[in-house]
Amino acid sequence: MPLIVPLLLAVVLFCIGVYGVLARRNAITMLMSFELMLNAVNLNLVAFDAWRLDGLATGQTLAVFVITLAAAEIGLGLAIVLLLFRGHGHVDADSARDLVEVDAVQQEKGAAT
Amino acid sequence: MNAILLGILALPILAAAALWAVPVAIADRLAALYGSVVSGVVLIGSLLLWPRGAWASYTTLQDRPLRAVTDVPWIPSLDVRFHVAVDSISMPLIVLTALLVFLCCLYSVRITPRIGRTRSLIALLLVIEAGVIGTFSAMDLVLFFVCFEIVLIPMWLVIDIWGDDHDPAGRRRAATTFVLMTVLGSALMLLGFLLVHRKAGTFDIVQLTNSPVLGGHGVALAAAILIAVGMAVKVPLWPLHIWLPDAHAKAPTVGSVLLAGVLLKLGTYGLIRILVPVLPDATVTIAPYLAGFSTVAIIAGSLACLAQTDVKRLIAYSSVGHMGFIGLGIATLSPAGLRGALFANIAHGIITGLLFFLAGAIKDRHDTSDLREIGRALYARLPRIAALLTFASLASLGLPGLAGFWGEMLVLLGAYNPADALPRATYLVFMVLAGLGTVLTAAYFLRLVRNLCQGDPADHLPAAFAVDLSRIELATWAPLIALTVLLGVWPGLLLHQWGNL
Amino acid sequence: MTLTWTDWQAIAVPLVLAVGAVVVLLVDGFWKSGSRELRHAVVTLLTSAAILFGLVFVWAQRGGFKPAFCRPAVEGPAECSLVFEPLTAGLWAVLLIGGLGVVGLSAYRLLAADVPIGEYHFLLLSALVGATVLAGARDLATMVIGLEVVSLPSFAMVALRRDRRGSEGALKAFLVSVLSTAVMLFGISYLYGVTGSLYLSTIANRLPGIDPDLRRVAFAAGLFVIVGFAFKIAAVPFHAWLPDTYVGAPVEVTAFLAVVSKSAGVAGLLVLVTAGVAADGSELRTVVAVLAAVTMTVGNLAALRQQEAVRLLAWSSIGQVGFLLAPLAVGDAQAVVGYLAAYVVVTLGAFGSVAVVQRHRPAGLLTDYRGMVRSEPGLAAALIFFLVVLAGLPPGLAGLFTKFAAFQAVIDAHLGWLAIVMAVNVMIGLAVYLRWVAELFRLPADDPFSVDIESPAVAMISLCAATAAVLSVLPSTMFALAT
Amino acid sequence: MIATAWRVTGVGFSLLVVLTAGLLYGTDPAQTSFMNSPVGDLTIGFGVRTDDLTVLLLAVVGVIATCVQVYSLGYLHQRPASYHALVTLFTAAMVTVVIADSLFLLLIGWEVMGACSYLLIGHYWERRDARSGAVKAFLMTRLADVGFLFGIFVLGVGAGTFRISELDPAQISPGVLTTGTLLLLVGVVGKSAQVPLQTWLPDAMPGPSPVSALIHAATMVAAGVFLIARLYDVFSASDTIMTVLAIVASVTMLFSALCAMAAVEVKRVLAWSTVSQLAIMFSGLSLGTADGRHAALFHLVTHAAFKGLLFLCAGVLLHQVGSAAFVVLRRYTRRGRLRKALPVTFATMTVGLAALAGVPGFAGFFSKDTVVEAAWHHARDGSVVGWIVLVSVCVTVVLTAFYCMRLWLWVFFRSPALAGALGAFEDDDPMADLEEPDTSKLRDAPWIMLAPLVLLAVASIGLGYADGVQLNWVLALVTTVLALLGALPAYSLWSRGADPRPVVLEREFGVDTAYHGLFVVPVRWFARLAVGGDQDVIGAYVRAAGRAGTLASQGFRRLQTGNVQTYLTAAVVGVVALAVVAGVISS
Repeated sequence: MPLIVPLLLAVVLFCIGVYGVLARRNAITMLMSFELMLNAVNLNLVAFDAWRLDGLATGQTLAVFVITLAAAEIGLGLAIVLLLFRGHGHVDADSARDLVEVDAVQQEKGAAT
Repeated sequence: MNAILLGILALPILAAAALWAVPVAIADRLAALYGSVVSGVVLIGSLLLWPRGAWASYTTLQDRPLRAVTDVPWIPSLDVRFHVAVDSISMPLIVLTALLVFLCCLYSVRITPRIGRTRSLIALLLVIEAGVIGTFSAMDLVLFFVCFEIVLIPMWLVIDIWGDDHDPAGRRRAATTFVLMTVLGSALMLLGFLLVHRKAGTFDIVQLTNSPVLGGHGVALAAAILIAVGMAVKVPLWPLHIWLPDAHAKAPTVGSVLLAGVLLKLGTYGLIRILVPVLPDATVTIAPYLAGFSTVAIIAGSLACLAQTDVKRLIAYSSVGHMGFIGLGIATLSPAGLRGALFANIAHGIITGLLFFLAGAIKDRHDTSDLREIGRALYARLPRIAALLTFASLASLGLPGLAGFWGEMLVLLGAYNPADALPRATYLVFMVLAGLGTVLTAAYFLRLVRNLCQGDPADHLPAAFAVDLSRIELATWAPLIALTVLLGVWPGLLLHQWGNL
Repeated sequence: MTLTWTDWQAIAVPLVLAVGAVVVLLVDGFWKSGSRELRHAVVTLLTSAAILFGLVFVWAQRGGFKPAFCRPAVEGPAECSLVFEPLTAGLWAVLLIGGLGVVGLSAYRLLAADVPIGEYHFLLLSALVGATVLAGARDLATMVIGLEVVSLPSFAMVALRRDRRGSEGALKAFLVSVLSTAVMLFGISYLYGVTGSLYLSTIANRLPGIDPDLRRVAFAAGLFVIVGFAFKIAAVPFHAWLPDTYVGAPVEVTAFLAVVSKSAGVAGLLVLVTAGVAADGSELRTVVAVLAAVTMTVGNLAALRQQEAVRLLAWSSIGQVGFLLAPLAVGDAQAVVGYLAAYVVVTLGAFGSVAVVQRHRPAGLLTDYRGMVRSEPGLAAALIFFLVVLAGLPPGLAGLFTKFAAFQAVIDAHLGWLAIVMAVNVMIGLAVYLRWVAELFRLPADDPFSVDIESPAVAMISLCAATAAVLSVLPSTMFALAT
Repeated sequence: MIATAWRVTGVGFSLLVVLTAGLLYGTDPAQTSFMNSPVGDLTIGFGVRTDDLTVLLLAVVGVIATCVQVYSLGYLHQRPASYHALVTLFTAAMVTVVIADSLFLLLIGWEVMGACSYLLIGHYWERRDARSGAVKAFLMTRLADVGFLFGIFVLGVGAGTFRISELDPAQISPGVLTTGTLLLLVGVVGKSAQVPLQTWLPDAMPGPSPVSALIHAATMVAAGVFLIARLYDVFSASDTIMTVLAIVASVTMLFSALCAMAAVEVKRVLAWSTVSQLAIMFSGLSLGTADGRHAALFHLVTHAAFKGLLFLCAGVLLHQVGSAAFVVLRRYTRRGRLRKALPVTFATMTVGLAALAGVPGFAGFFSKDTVVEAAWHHARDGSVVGWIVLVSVCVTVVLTAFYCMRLWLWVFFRSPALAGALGAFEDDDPMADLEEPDTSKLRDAPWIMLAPLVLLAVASIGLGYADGVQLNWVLALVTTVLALLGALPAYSLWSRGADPRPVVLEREFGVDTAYHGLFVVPVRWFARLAVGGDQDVIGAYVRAAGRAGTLASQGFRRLQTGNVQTYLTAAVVGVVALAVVAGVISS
């Protein structure tokens, strides 16, 4: 298998992840998109590791770390989303706008009316 | 000797801190008296620094004896030293500063801005004094820059808090414009200093003077332009003068006096102290442009004065014209021009200080500085103040025999005979234009006298509260008047100091 | 034959901090008998002790060079994952001082009542562990771990109050941060692919010699890594989460974000740049320079019209980061660390002052500060001093000289355009802070702020002011940190 | 109290000047310099000298100043302190000019005189014409003084010294010499109100009459003549400058004599006559010969006496009658009161006018004849300048006789043809329809004012013989005939009750209007332009910068929508943009 195949796949995965982050409003879906992006990274790392064969298996090691990282992030992320749900009653990331600046809100209101 | 210099640098700061630190509210007059005493001591100290006799012996710009030298490392990693000293260029300016601050404090004993808070005002004046004296005595570019910046925030506060109480928005805008333009200018100036450092590897003005950064293009030119622009904002040179009329017009009397009398001098002093000796070749390259802008300043400032309807604004614009003369003198790079600039620095400080005191007195008495509202015939209503205003106007328009003349004359002489490397024909044109500028200067001062002092008293009944010259005013202004006459009839008093500069 | 070797002194500080974190958590969790005040005091003391140990250690070892997790390299000197050297000492000092300051700010009777004490200090210490590791890291994996260990606890701290504002702020910071981590890791994966190593020194050695076809890939990879840090330090255009999060969090946590979290990001970026990933003259440095210019301009401009104190500080901290990035773009560690030191001390002081006012005037508007020179002269004087240092004007010489050093670094690196942008931003920045200072001086105030200020706050603010004053008079101490 | 002190000081100082002149008379010329400061390779400092010229001028200045000060004791009651102080300063400034050996000291006196004249002309600052006349006087002389200053530069730098006694025309290159003296001449023209800077002098008439006497007789305008006499070596070394001077003088003397013919106020007639007489002095100087210089100085002295006398007489008219306008005076005259009520004034004024007109036997006659004689000698040697001077002086003699006769007759004598008619002057004055004045209370002035008149009247006759009578009888006859030629038409017009005043003369050739349109209006326009430029151009940039900052700030706040996905999008776009920008900058 040429190196380019996993790399391309990783790019595609990463782009899907980015798309998901930008387009989905549900915070849980966004978290899943992040997972996709991190998995793209892992795929890259493993592919490069296999290509480089540097003896330390650096890429694979880092991939393991990334998996751990992802777990930690998702854990914390879910906790924050839970808190958000408790406070707002929904998990729409783009509807949590309490902290917006006064001017911006006013302008939006002006545009709505 | 250097203890005196360090003393007059530290004393105002410490005194200001002490004044602020006093927890109880002390009476306004007591604060002003305290300020007078402190600044009086500083004045005495600065006079003690004044050399007695021995200075006529030195010869060239490169070989100028420094006095009261203190030179210790300050920030070794940035190559910054605490290097202060005085010489014949800075000494008169230091004395002028000390004198004007002293007079301002003295004036505040009786006459303060309506808003009160005299304690803070006095403290700020003292901080300004320290900053200005520090700038005049700094022999390290970075120290110069730091001291240059010290005066900004106090002056901003003085305008912002004690300014024209009829126009809070206007005084705030004036103060902010002043401080922002000056800060931008000084930041650019700092870039110039850093370029100098990159080329020469030192910030020490004495070393840089002895082995200047040569070359009239490239980095040296960029540095010269940046430094010149930074100083020009402070001077201010046309077209960077736009902050000046507002700041002067809105500032309280003491603020205007210090702003015009002292702060503007920082820029010209910097040009003479740093630009000319440190970047000689690059200065030659930009000097014609500097001279050109100065000439425009003379003409445009004078013309603008002709159309002003506000006394303080008019005097402020007159500063633009006068500072234009100083800029032109520096740009000639000739002995006469540089001396003229130095002399005009002092003369302008004294005369414009007096003018602003007078304008403040008139403003206090009429609660406005608008010519149309004040009315005419001050000769009848306030004869002494009007007479002094006429005197100061004559002095300011450069009447020979008064201090204003010698500076302008030497500047014009310098423009007639500029340094060899400069295009003489161009400077002759500048000289003629500047000469016409003196006529315009006379025109607007006469217009001021005509519209304010003269006129039919029947049309303008004297206000009930209008008191002519009070004792404190006389006491405050007398030294300025005396100096105006003294320097007018005896220019050698200063010219001699500068020897064969 | 040794596979790896470690000088344990190099990792003593993170270790102690980590142990301290666990101890704090245990004490708070299992010692239910003590009153809340007592527990708070003990926890604060423990935390301070751990951090103080770190500071003392750094002071004692400041000149040394102590590598950890080293292995012999294929070519060149040994590759190490974590190094304690003078630069690290300087960064650690700054980070630890910042951490200590935040602990002081959170001392008894200051921290919001609804924040759990043990968790708070545990998270704080954990983040400090991450920060110190990040500042000492010399390979990309360690860096990522360090960065995450700084970030995740800070999000938790933001949400620690468990209210609507906190959760929203935490979510925003979290989402942006996770995206940044992903982007950064993506970059790291390519960097690894191109150079075959994660050690910074090795990468620096191999980058110049790589296949020209891969140069673009290497550039993109480096860009992605820098962007990851840019998220962390909220450089424009990756800054938008910052004001919202700052406003949403309790003021102490905001101070922590502004001081420790941001310093950690800068430290990581500094290590990355100076260790050679972005070599002198490389496009990546241009990237950082562009970031610096855009960040300071946008930050200062946006701060210009803010009405709330915290939001103003938030935007202005973006502007300050812009100034920090300028010497960073030319790899001048001394200027960066000096700037960071002054910034940390003064920001702590400013947030401390804001915390005092905000506790009694929750709206946190600038107008709440009106007339404070008369009603609260001491606090006002300190706040003015902090603001003036941030603006970089006398009497705030600490700020002036750090900005000066930044200018000098930029000028010496022939980045004229950046210097001009900086000069303009000095002006805009001054305009920002002067609005606040003007409010403080404005008299007469209808309803001047005047309370009995809590003694920990007095101590903290006085300490910050005194430190800033010392740094102003003897600026060389700041610049001595990184030499 | 203060006023008295200044009165005493004033009189005392002028007597001191006379005394000094007396003491210095006959002593050897000497000069000394002091307070010198080196400026580059030049020296800025002061110096004084004494020689015959100094003594002569000191005497003239002292005597006239004494007369004026004494006269003012009776004349002036409004604000005497400042008045006497300023007159004293004025005198002192002229003394400075006279004794100066340094060009800068000379300039100080020169310009302080200008300032004093400004303040004194504006003494009655309640009056509009006094205010504008004062401003005009100062500005025009100041404009000229700029030229003067530049002239000092050119000569001083060219010769390497600013000491008058060290200026050696032989060591100055001809170009520098011509330029320098030409520029100095600009100052002289301004100070002495020669064409084209003549308009300020007639407008300076609202000042107190004694001040006019001082300005016209001994100080200010005489300073111009003095300066050329002082620097005669330098000036006469350049033929160009002498020709220019001759032309200026000829044009001026004719121009101003013509203007004087149409003026309807005693002081204005006298003012124009001063301009004309000064031009005669300049024409004498322009000959470039020792004779010419001598003639000019002689005329300066006699002119000082009779012009001082005339102005003091006009002052008496003003003081006793209240106006010196023909139309007002005619009201008294047609009843025959004026001559009888003011006998001393009439007598002395007649002497003064006779001297001015060049009636044989009076001082003016002799001094004018010396000028004519010098010109004749010069012209006979084939000099064009001589001819120009000769012809113009002769024509001026005719014109002078005309306006002196006209003044004398109209002011003091009833017109035989139209006795009692205001006729000729009525339309000029808004006061014309006033009631007839009460002439019964008209008295001559107090003795303290009349004494100087008598003294000066004696001088106006006696000074003519001071130099010894060395008349060229033919020329004397010719000028007498010429004067008669001028006087006769005046008499015949008066006797017919007619006073034709051509519009062009009455408007003084429209010079004032032209200057107003050419200089004053554009300057005002430029002033508005400068203010507008500051506000709308430079100020606009500053304001726009501030506005832009605010708008940008507003914009960034709008971008802060609170929507985290916007933030993320911005970030992703930012990554791409950053890559592009970095690529552009690096490449």
